Amino acid sequence: SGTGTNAAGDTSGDQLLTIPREDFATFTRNFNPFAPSQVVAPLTTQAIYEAMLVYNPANGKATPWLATSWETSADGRTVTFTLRDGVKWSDGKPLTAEDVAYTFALQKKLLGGYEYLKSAKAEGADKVVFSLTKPYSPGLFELGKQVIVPRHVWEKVKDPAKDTNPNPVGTGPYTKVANFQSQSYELRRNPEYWQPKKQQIAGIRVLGFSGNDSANLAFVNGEADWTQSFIPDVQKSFVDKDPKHNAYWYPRTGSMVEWTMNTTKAPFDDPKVRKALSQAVDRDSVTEVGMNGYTEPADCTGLSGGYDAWRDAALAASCTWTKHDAVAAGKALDEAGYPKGSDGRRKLKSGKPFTFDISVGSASSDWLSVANIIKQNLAEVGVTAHVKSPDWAAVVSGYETGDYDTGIVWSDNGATPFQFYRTTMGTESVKPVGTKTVSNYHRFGDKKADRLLNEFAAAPDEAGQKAKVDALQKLFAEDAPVVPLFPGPEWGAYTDIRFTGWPTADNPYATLTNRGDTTVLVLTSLKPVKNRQH
Amino acid sequence: MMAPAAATRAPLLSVRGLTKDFRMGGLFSRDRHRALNAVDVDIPHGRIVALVGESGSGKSTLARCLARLEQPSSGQVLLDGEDVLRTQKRGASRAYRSTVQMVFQDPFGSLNPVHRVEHFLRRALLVHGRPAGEDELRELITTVGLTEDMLESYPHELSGGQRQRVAIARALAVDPRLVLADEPTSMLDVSVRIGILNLMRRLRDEHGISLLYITHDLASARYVADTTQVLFAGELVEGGDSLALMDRPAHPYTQLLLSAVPDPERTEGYDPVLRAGLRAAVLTPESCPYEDEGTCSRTEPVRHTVGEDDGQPHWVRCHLYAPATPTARRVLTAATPEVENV
Amino acid sequence: MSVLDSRTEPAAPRTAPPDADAPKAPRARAGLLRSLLANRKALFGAVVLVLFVLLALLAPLIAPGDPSKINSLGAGAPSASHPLGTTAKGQDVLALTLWGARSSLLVGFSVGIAATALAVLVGMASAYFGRLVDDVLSLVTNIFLLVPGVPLLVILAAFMPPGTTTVILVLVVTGWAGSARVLRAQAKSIRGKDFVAASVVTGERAVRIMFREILPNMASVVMTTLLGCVIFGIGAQAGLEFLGLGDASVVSWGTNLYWAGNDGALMTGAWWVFVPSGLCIALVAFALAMVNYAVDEITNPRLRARRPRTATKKG
Amino acid sequence: MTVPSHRTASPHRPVPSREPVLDVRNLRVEYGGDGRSVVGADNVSFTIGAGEIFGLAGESGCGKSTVANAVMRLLKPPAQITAGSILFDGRDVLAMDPRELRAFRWREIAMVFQSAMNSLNPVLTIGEQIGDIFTTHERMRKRRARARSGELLELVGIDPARLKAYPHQLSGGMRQRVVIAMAVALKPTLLIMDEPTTALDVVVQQEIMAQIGDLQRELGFSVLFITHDISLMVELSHRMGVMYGGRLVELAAAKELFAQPLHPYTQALMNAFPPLTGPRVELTGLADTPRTEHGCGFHAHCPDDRSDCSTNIPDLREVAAGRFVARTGGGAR
Amino acid sequence: MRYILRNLGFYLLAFWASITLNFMLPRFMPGDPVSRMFARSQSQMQPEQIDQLRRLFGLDHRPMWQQYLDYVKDVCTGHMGISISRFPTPVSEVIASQIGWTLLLGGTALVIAVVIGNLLGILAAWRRGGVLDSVFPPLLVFAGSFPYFWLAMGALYLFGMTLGWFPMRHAFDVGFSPDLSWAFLSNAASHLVLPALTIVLVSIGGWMLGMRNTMIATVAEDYITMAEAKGLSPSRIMFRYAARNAMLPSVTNFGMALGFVVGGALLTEVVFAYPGVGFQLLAAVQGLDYPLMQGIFLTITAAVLVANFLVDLVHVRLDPRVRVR
Ligand SMILES: Nc1ncnc2c1ncn2[C@@H]1O[C@H](COP(=O)(O)OP(=O)(O)OP(=O)(O)O)[C@@H](O)[C@H]1O
Ligand SMILES: Nc1ncnc2c1ncn2[C@@H]1O[C@H](COP(=O)(O)OP(=O)(O)OP(=O)(O)O)[C@@H](O)[C@H]1O
Ligand SMILES: [Mg+2]
Ligand SMILES: [Mg+2]
Repeated sequence: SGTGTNAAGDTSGDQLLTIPREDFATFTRNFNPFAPSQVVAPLTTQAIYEAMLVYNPANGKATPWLATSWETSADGRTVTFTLRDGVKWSDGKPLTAEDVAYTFALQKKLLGGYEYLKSAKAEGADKVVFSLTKPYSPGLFELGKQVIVPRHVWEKVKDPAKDTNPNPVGTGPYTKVANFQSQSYELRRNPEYWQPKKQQIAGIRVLGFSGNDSANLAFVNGEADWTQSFIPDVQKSFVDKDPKHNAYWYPRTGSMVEWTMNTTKAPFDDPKVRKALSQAVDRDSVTEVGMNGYTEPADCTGLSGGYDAWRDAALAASCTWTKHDAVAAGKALDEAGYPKGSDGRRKLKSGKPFTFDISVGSASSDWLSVANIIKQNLAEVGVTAHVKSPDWAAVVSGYETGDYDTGIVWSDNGATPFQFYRTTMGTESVKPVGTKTVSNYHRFGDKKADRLLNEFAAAPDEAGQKAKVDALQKLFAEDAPVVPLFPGPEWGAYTDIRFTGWPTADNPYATLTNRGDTTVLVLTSLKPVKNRQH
Repeated sequence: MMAPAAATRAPLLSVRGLTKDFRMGGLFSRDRHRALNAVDVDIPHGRIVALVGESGSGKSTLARCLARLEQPSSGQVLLDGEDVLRTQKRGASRAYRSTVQMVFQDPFGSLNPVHRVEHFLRRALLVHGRPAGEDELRELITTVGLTEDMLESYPHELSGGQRQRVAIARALAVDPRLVLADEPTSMLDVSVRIGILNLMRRLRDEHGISLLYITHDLASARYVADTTQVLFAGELVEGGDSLALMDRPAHPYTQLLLSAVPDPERTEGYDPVLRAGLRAAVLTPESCPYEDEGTCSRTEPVRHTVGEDDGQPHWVRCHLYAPATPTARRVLTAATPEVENV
Repeated sequence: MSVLDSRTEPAAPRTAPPDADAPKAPRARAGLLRSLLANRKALFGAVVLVLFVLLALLAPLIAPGDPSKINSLGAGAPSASHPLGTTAKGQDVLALTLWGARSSLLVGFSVGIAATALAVLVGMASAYFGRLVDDVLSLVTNIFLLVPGVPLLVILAAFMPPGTTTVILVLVVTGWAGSARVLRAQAKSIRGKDFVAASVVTGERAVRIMFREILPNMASVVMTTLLGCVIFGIGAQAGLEFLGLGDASVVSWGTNLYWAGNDGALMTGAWWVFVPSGLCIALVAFALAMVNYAVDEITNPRLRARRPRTATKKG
Repeated sequence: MTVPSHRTASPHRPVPSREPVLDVRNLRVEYGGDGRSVVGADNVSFTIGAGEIFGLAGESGCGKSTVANAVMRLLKPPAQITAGSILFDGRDVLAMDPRELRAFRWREIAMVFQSAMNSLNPVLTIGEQIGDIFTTHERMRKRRARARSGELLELVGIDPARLKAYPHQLSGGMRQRVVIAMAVALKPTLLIMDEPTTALDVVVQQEIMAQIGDLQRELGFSVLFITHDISLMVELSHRMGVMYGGRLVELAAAKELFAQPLHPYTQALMNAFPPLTGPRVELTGLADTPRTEHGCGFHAHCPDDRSDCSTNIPDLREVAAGRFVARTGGGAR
Repeated sequence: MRYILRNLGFYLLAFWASITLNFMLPRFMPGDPVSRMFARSQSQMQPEQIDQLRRLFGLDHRPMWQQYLDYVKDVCTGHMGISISRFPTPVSEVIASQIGWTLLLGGTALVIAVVIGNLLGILAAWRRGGVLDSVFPPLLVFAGSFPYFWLAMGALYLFGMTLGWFPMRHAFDVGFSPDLSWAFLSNAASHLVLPALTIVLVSIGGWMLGMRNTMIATVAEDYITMAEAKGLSPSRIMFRYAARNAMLPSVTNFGMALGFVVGGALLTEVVFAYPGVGFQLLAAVQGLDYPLMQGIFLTITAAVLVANFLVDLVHVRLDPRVRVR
């Protein structure tokens, strides 16, 4: 191994799957799944540690993984997972229910979360029983996707929060760390893997890059197989270079990207204004030009592409405030009491000019373009916007304390629309200005939404949940707590010169993310190309 | 042809015990270098006093202290009896400046190349609140022997001698009573030096200005100065009427200086052996002759008067000097019998 | 009784004014400017600079409207309607370059002027007052000079809120020291000249001596440091913006390059997005360097490149 | 105007032979700047005999160094020798190729430059710089060269231990003596001394000159001695020339010239040095009128109206045996 | 010796100043770095970690002077805190793993630029008006006018991507691990070519011109004329007499240039993803890893100061005149 030659064209059958990471300039040998995500080495929770189930937003299905089945009690307060038989840790010890119970205890201790989880107990060798404080159906997938760590290893670790876990023991397909350098490392096969037939590739190599630009360059140059970074004009710069082998698939299953307005400030406290401004935005142009055509306009349900099954299509088709209409938008603003002045610019009720900032983190170049397009659109209806682009930290800290006008923000994304609506309309997520919050930056809450959300959480089945989501969609369309722009595409591109078996739009067994829950599905599906003349 | 002695009046400027130490080295250095040590000089009204000495003996330092360009470490400078170092601690007053002026050695350096001649004169007049019209400028420039059209010139358009005259005109603009002239001729071509010296004499005679003429050229000191003081390693070692001093030098250092002046007219060139003897007497001990153990004690020498005291006494400070042996040769042979083969 | 020497009456009234350009080059500012215009390098530099300044000023006329306006998708090669092509977002590269000149030149010259002014003040105070003032100021200068600039720049930019003001401030903070050292040395040597002492003896006040007597003699050095600082300012701004530490919503050559990199201009073969701004930076810097070079040559004629002459006999 | 009577030469001076070692004829050097050209030396002719000390006096910028450098062929562009010839021992110096020239320099003619402060390389030790001469010209080994260098230093009265010293560690006078030691290292036929003592103290200056006198008597080389100090020159040299504005204006035996200067410029020079003895006498000196294209600078002081020399310095004329003067008029005035 | 001690004192003072600057930056700059960092990591930090950071950035409520003393003590003992972006690696370890590459890149580029630039300058000055003297200076000045990163990107795309002559990134190919084998060294060398080349290209003009100008001034000195008069051979005069003296300012500039090279290397490293401290600094900036940023800055400063001190020592060896001063 380690000939050091360019990966391009290696089809010996032992070639490594090469994944570039544009977000890691250098790697630290830290395979601790409890460490902050920007620190822990990539693929730790994808290739080394596994979860009990894998939810795939591309097709809305949950695949049993370390657990073979799960069950929610009638009162919705207990969830029981049954573990798969014969799963072993990479050190040869078997996976037990104790491991799972221990993992949740550790997770809660170290990082908190799971407020609804009272306890996780092992019941026999293969059953884990989770007791919840209240009926909470969204909890199922959350619990299921927690990666499990071996108790016998972590028990001995003195300070699990700070441990770097340099030689991880996991149940995943590729657990052996090899050739670790600051800018690259390799993961080799787990000899004890429970699906040895699915470990078809020899190993994975991760490369570090300082940004999209250099990572893309390596990828486009054929030095990597699978990327998830943003590639400008992917058709021209990547696919066209080798249309037979190169492909991309950008399912719209990412979180909804919204134009968030600080509803504690006038005039954004007025839903009419929010809707009118939304109507002024040319989403076609936003997605086509700003987002390189990688996504499509949002509708007034606010739901991202991952929730297509939940979407009320009729509602989406009927409402107007997410459809571009500058005239209507102007009229709406006139009616709301913001008439144009003699100079063609609108005035606020206070008499001041209708101007505000749109804040975007400077690193997100695509969103900056989006903001600029919105600014241009607004100019057409007599509203002046300034695009402010300090670094993300500054932007976010403004959002967090409520010290901003408007901004372009992602929203929460979960297996169900519950989390999305909870953080856009639930009052419980609203914090007063000045107090920090990590979601609901627009600081909007509606008591009606609270009720619906609680009912959703308590609903025993999907049909019951669907009814609540329908109601929530209507409420969203009415309140317009945020202005949805477009669902975030889950970028993913690959070349099948060296590996085949990629998920595609036709075979969406996973999304093309190499850092998400479904990644393990891809890793266990790929096959190396052998001995092909190139 | 000499100006009549005006020596009965109190001197215009008296220097008493003037000492100047320079700080050497950087920010935290404590090294000091003594450039002047307890210098006493009187500059009478309407007289030219020459200060001679070799390079580095502290001549310029004295001039700069008197011009208040350097702050002396200790001592007194009495102008009309007022100790200006005490009364004007933070630099010289306008009044002092209008009394004491200075002409520098290098006429190429002492005129700012970016200004016209007119500027120098006009500024000097204006700063001291004097009228600065065409007439005043014209009068000034002609006083130093230049023509009116030179007012429009830049310094680089003038010859060295002309520049030095402009510098003198600038000094005259404030109507000073004392002009410190620091080697005003040493940077000039030999052929024009004498013109400047003559100008200095004219200033004394016609305007009653006192001059401190600093030079290492004894012949020129003899030519212009009424009295001459000899500075050696920061100390005054001999002084007196110029003619008397050069005819009968009493200090070995003065003798050495005199012997070194090339003079085709000299009847008997100084004997090299004699010269070596002088040199040994004066220069061998590292910095100061007092430290030569055999002949000089470590105490300061006393001041002897040479010849008759006639108001401008010729004096010398030297351990080697014995009043009974006033001539140069006797001093030397007595003092340095063993250095003949140096 | 006095004997007037023979020069009291002017010997020969000068009929002709002396050579205006005598070998000892006139140091006056007018002289410097005149010599500059006569120098081919300086002329080239000046023409390029003036051209850029004009283009920057006329940007709203040549390329009206918002240059960063996003029009369409996909980069377009240079064509009749877009002489320099378009970026991946359909922005006209020519417009971006023209408008970019405004910010870049503005920042460059602001930094240049501010840093030089600071350096002049420090250098002058150091040289004029000497002693403790000098010791302390030159210590500070040397420390600033030694502390590596670009990392400090990056750190400062990271700590401060982004924006053009920050960029200028940060560049001045990191850029003044080198100039101050040069100016201090020059001012010190002029301070030591007798004409300064002569002004003191005349009774001039400190401020007047500094700015009327010393400063004019440093015209050429001030000019070289000014130009040097402008070069530094333009280059460093571009560097900072390229690293994403500037204000990405401002149109400048640095942000143009930042966006070019971000949009993968070179990866998609859209070299026309990448080349103009970089070339402009280089051209302006080169023009400034040429003027500088010329100033050096004029003040130090020995540096002039000699045309080899067919010497009959050589010494 | 009084010209003091003169005294005879000191008895130490050996009588030089008349055979010329150096023969400079009609030398003209131009400095071609940017389009304009300045004449550094014009139509300069003189000879120096074996063992003779020849003095060249004149104000600053009159072309003394230019002549000296031309003789050594050290002029660098923009200077150009545009006319004349320089013969050294019958050889044409101007026709030498670079290799000949390198061998010729220092072995035949050595030079002591205007200021010793600057003519020693500050970063090499004295020993290395003296040794360079031997290793280059005599192909000596380093060790031998060092020994010889030590001897040379002793010759000028400096402790050989100082070979390890750097120039800045020596006083000005010592440096000048080192340079003189270097100059006589190869026992050259002619030694050029371009104002060797201007930067020095009077006292030191006197000593250096005495030392040179001793060496000259010992080694018997000829000397081209350049200074603006006419008293010094008269004291030292056998024959001397006075230069003004790039031209020789007077050429004569030193004593004769001192006794009876013929050219007004020489007279002015003589008048510029007040005597150290005798009564104070009013001296005049020279008008500081710059020389322009319109006047030679002292034409205003010429006693007779000489319209032809107001723009041009006339050629030298022999007015008596061995006495040349650049005047159009008759003998003494 | 006195001279050296005095310089040492100065460098210590300079280092102290940069420590102080580092101490003050987060305390006096607008905004609160901890909350920004906190925002960035989106609540993935432990409360105690946050407390520690707050202390690190002086947001605790101990008196300033005490914080300052502790800070100085920490820095002097090599404790520069824990890196946030590479948690929980200590900052010193992160830097130690990368400073070598920066030294390699910066050092190589600097040495090449200095040697070639100075040689060119010497030759140009020696043959005034020759081809070297008339063609190279404007050309190199023009090359030097380009921003480092622009040339680096140009070279990257031209020689790396289009022509494929040199590797485009990293210090060595994946699969190698650093050792002293020929294969590794040659691989590392090929990775060095493009980044070093661009730095050399940008900086060489300055060296050449600087050398040319001092050389011209030196050649006009009397001791050169004297050397010529002595009949020494031209090469001996050129190197032993002229260049030896003209080099002295270059030596001092060399020290000063180190700082600039680090700066240039920073931008170049970013373009070539070269794993040096410059590259890491940018990563730290992007990751809002303030402790790492400060650590890198201090380390670079210390390195530059040490290098300058060494240069001073060399200067003392080369220039006898400063020895006594
Ligand atoms: N600013 C200064 N700092 C330190 N030392 C000084 C300073 N100025 C003069 N000195 C020292 O003081 C001494 C006297 O110097 P000064 O310039 O007064 O001598 P001088 O007699 O004028 O010499 P010269 O004939 O060369 O002009 C010298 O040893 C000199 O080195
Ligand atoms: N490199 C040069 N370029 C132009 N002109 C020059 C140059 N060197 C000398 N000259 C001119 O040549 C003339 C003679 O100069 P030279 O150096 O021979 O004078 P000098 O008699 O040696 O003067 P000094 O006594 O000052 O040494 C002067 O007018 C001078 O201006
Ligand atoms: Mg002096
Ligand atoms: Mg000369």
